[in-house]
Amino acid sequence: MYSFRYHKAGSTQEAQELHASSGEATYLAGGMTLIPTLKQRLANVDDVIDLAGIESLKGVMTSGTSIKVGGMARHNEVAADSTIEALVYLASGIGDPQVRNRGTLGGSIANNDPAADYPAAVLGLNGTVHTSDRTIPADEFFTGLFETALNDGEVVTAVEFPMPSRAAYVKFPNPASRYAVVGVMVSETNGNVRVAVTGAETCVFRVTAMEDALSADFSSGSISGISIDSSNFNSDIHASAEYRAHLVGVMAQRAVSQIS
Amino acid sequence: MATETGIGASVRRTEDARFITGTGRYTDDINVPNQTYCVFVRSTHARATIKSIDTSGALSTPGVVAAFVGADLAKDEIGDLPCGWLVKSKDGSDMVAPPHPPIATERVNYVGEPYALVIGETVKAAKDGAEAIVAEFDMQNPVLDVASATQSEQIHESVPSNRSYDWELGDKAATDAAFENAAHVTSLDIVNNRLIPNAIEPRAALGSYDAASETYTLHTTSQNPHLERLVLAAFVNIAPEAKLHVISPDVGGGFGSKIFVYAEETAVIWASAKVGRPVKWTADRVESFLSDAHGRDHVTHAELALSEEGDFLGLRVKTTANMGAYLSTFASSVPTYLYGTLMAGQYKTPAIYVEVQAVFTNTAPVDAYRGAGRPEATYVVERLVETAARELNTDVADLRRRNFIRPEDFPYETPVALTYDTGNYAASLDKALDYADYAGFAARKAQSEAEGKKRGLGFSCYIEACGLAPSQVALSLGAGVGLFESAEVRVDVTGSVTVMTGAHSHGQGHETTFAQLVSDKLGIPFENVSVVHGDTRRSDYGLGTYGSRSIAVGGSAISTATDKIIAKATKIAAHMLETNEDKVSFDDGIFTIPDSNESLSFGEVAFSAYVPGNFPLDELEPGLSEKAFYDPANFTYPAGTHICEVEIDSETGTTSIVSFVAVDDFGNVINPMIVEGQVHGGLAQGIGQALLEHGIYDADGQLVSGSYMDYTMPRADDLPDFVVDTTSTPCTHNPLGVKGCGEAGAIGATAAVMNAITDALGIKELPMPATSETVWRAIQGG
Amino acid sequence: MVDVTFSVNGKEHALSVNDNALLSETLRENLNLTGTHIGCDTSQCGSCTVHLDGKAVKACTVLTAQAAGSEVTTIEGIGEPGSLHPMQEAFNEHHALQCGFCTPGMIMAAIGLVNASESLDGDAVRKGLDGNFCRCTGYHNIVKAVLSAQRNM
Amino acid sequence: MEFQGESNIPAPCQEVWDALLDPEVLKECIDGCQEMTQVSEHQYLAKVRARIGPVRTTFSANIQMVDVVAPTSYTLEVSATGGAAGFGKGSASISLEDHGPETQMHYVVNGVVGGKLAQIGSRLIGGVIDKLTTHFFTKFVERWTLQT
Repeated sequence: MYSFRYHKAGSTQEAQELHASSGEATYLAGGMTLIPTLKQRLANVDDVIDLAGIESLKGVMTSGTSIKVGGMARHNEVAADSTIEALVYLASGIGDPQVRNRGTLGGSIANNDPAADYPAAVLGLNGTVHTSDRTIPADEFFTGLFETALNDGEVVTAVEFPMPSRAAYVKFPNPASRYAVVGVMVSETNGNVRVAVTGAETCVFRVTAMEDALSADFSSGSISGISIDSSNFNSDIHASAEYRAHLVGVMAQRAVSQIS
Repeated sequence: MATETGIGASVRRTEDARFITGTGRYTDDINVPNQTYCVFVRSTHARATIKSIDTSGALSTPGVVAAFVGADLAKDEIGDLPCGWLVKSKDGSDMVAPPHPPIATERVNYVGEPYALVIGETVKAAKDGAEAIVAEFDMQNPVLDVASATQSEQIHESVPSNRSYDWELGDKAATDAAFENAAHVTSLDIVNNRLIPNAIEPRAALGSYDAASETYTLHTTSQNPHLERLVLAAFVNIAPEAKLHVISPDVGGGFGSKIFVYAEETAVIWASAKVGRPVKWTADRVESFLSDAHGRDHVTHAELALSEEGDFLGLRVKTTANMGAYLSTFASSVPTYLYGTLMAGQYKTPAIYVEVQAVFTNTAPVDAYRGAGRPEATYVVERLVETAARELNTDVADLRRRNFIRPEDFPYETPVALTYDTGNYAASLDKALDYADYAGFAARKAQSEAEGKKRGLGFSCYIEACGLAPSQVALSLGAGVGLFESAEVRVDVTGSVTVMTGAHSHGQGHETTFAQLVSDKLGIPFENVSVVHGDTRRSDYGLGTYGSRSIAVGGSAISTATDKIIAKATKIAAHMLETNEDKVSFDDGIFTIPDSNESLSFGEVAFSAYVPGNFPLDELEPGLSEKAFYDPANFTYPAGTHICEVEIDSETGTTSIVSFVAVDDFGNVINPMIVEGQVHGGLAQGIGQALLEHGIYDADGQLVSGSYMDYTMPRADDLPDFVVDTTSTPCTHNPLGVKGCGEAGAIGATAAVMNAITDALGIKELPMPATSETVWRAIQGG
Repeated sequence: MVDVTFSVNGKEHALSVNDNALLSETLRENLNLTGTHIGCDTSQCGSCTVHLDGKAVKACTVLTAQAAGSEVTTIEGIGEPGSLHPMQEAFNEHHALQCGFCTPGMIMAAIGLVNASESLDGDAVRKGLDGNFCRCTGYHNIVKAVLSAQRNM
Repeated sequence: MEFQGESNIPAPCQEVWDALLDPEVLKECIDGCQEMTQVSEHQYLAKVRARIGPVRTTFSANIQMVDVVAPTSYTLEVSATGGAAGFGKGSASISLEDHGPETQMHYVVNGVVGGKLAQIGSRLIGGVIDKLTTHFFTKFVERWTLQT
């Protein structure tokens, strides 16, 4: 690891001030991606700002119509406390138990790894991302490979998920890393259907053809014939673009079957 | 002595006490005063000429103590890393071994090859220094494809066609004739995928030079400390053996990859004298992936000739084996004497001909990995046999049974140079069939199909040759060292016993098994036996642990030394009991004169040996300590049947192992619990090869499966509960009747899994690993 | 440098460490608790698993500074010969280890798993040990040991 | 890994060509480029700060223009080293078609990554090369499209 200065922020404001005064800073949430990257000397920053001391970012709060997951809520807390079953399932399938004891929702979506699970939850459940500065709808949050709408220094404080009438997440894990080769979140909330796919492209995306078909007929049969354009799909030693496209169909149908 | 701790008892392991409390002592746990830290600078290019290396940036980095390049070692006449087994080609010529300097001097030939080292006050300083080294390379296109390597650009100046050797075994004419007369020929094209060993403890070395005594001490993660010392003395020219002290403390798994003598410990021990301070290196996992010798990596065409009735008539095998960029310590022996010789399997195939060419590519060196040649051979034979049975519409078990070497045929001389001493293959097959509920398979398959899934069953009736090795056989075939094992059994004054062995334990549980053996033979409490290994200054000599040799060779040496103890102690007891030696019997730790009341305990005799008041000093030396060097008369031949049942998700291609049965014949077993554990671990690696593991280089020679993000290590939920049992035909030629058990799981399992998957899919061939996509594509019809 | 005060195996420590020091490094190098092993760089093998405030974490992926004010428990802190933790006892009884290198992390993960669960069957144990590699045992006996230990914990 | 594409630029060919040879333009278009120094007619040294997800590391790049056929085509050969991260090597063959007031630009980009980035990040290499390529050509074309 290269040298850096470690700071533990007590508030979001303090974190942002530290960030602003640094040459180059990074926030430390769960650290599950950041610390291995630092260890490999693939990142060289001046300041690491730990968000774990900020009370307002913690916890999972449920109201009648939504649940609000703090940016620093650990995956295992979401798995234990969420009232959205699809979110419970998703959170309890991230990484491994040790990762789930450390990893956070905010860290995951701010990083926006193309194979991470949480982006599928935020986009597929139409979550609203609350930040230190504003709120960002899910559809505007994930903008590309490891890119989000967050400005430099902006902190994810929470994500609010509207309570779906039904939702399911099905993932085909990478056998080695257990990231998603393909993960599909299907939900229906107030009559609106969403199908979000992670792992397949460089960034999570929605499959509108499936959403339209499911809106008309919420059954796995209604999407079984939908072909997926794989021209922009990821292809690596674990799965070709073609296989990923096939998996999107299978995972989506399985998700729908669970809840129809 | 049939006791709770004697031979045959599942004694809980002694060594666990330190491992479960975190007090084991592995190489990286050892620190010595004034030590420095070494970081290797490794090639990121697969094939390149080194134009220049500028270490000045490193030397001016704060905390850097020294920086060296290959030329610095060459200046000190540090020798090349040798390959210890000379294989001859068909035409009688010697294999070609290119020069292998520990630190590259003129060229780099694989990604990860070290070309410089930096020594720092801290790891961080050394890493900073390493980054400040500026090297210029002239890159060339790497040679990566095994099958076309001989037609590719020449990698080493001294190796035309990139071929180390072109070897053969067996009778070509007789085999060709057998194929001409065959009613049926089954043929397969097989790729045996490259594996990366992945002992969980990364390799490490700590070298120290003591100027006062001119002695070097090397702590290192070796399966084989005496061999390490021998090579460092005789080939690398560090110092005479007597001035080299090699210690392998607790070692966190080896699986073959820690037998070899590598660049890193060579450089570290050399550098310790250079900088006048101890030098420590511990691999990162990425370094382990890049630089531990890899395993397998064969391309093979194989054919089996059968008669109308299903008798095996002949077997023809043509293999190209990937050696990687250099010949690692035992690399040349793996695809030849540990591979071709196993092609008879459990069968009476009368004519066999095997050709193997070993080629160089711009990849990490390939050497022995758990099973070493025997898994590859088993894979060829057992895939062929199963495929033949399917092609002939014969029951796969029946076809095997028909061709088995029968108990009355032993000793059985195969057409490929081995003489099997004993076995009962049908016994293992029958037992395995019972466990696997073979009769119920059709119903289970129907059930799966009703659920839209595919189900298959696969067999593997493997044999292996282990207990390496009869020295004169090995030496005549090109081995560079004798392969016997040493032992010393030292009885202490108070009757406790210290056993020194040249075998090395890195998970095998020798401290328990060997103590059981000695306590049983001497009739003394198990707790009173202490086993010492892994230290060249404490054991006379040794060849370490590999090739499932520890109990068969090392244990036999201990048994022989213990017999010598009993012989001398009996003489002492006779003197003390005032009778003749032949009147004294020894049983359960007591010397008695039968039909008398007179007896002495082992402890009393031991005491007398060291406090020789009543002792035949005119006939015997005082003390009670004996040595033995045991050279095995033959290999031992563990064999067994593995049966795997799989279920496949037709939509995704994902394979689940629903049951795995292994019935193995290891002859006599000292500790069944430990033996079963060895089988479990081997099975996991064999299944890992079939389903998950693959060392992949991309088109530029970059290792893209270079971390656990991409190299699929078997996890707990990838594997089933195993059903493991044994049959027994005791080995006929060693004093314990034991065979080896360490590799059997890895040797047998892979073929069983792939036979099961191809059965489920109704196809002939499928590349390994059978990943979900690979299987899905097969289901799609290509 | 950062000043870190934390409890390790029930004992308070006040240390000054590099800002970038990993918890695994501090345990091994400053406190000589070498039972916590390092087996990989990418936070997968689990050999370095310890408990941080009662939860299993990979000490190679936690900065020492992050552990300030916390309670850390390592393999050295759960039992010793004569008074072994039930999980240690079960690992020995069921031959759930061979080379021993993954063992401390595996035991700490297994304890974390049992503590976090109502009751576990074999499949749940296998799933729950996803964060730990063992190359020796094929996991068969580890699963047996964890199932056995949960009855005594 | 190969990527190709094409763009219509609302400017005459010569103007586009001049921009392609302008180190300041290259600097603007290369994502994270902090310095660009011309060392000879067709050779440049650059410092590029890569910020891809958690990866933040600085590469020293050597950029050479080869097969230069003014004003229609050239190939940019880039080789970059990034300390512990490894190296990147790539080429971009760019050709221009003169359509009077407009220019059609074609490009073919090849990239190779070696060292640690390849060992631990192979799944991301394609996406990253694609991203850098897209960034470059989007920025380049924006020089004209944002003005109009």
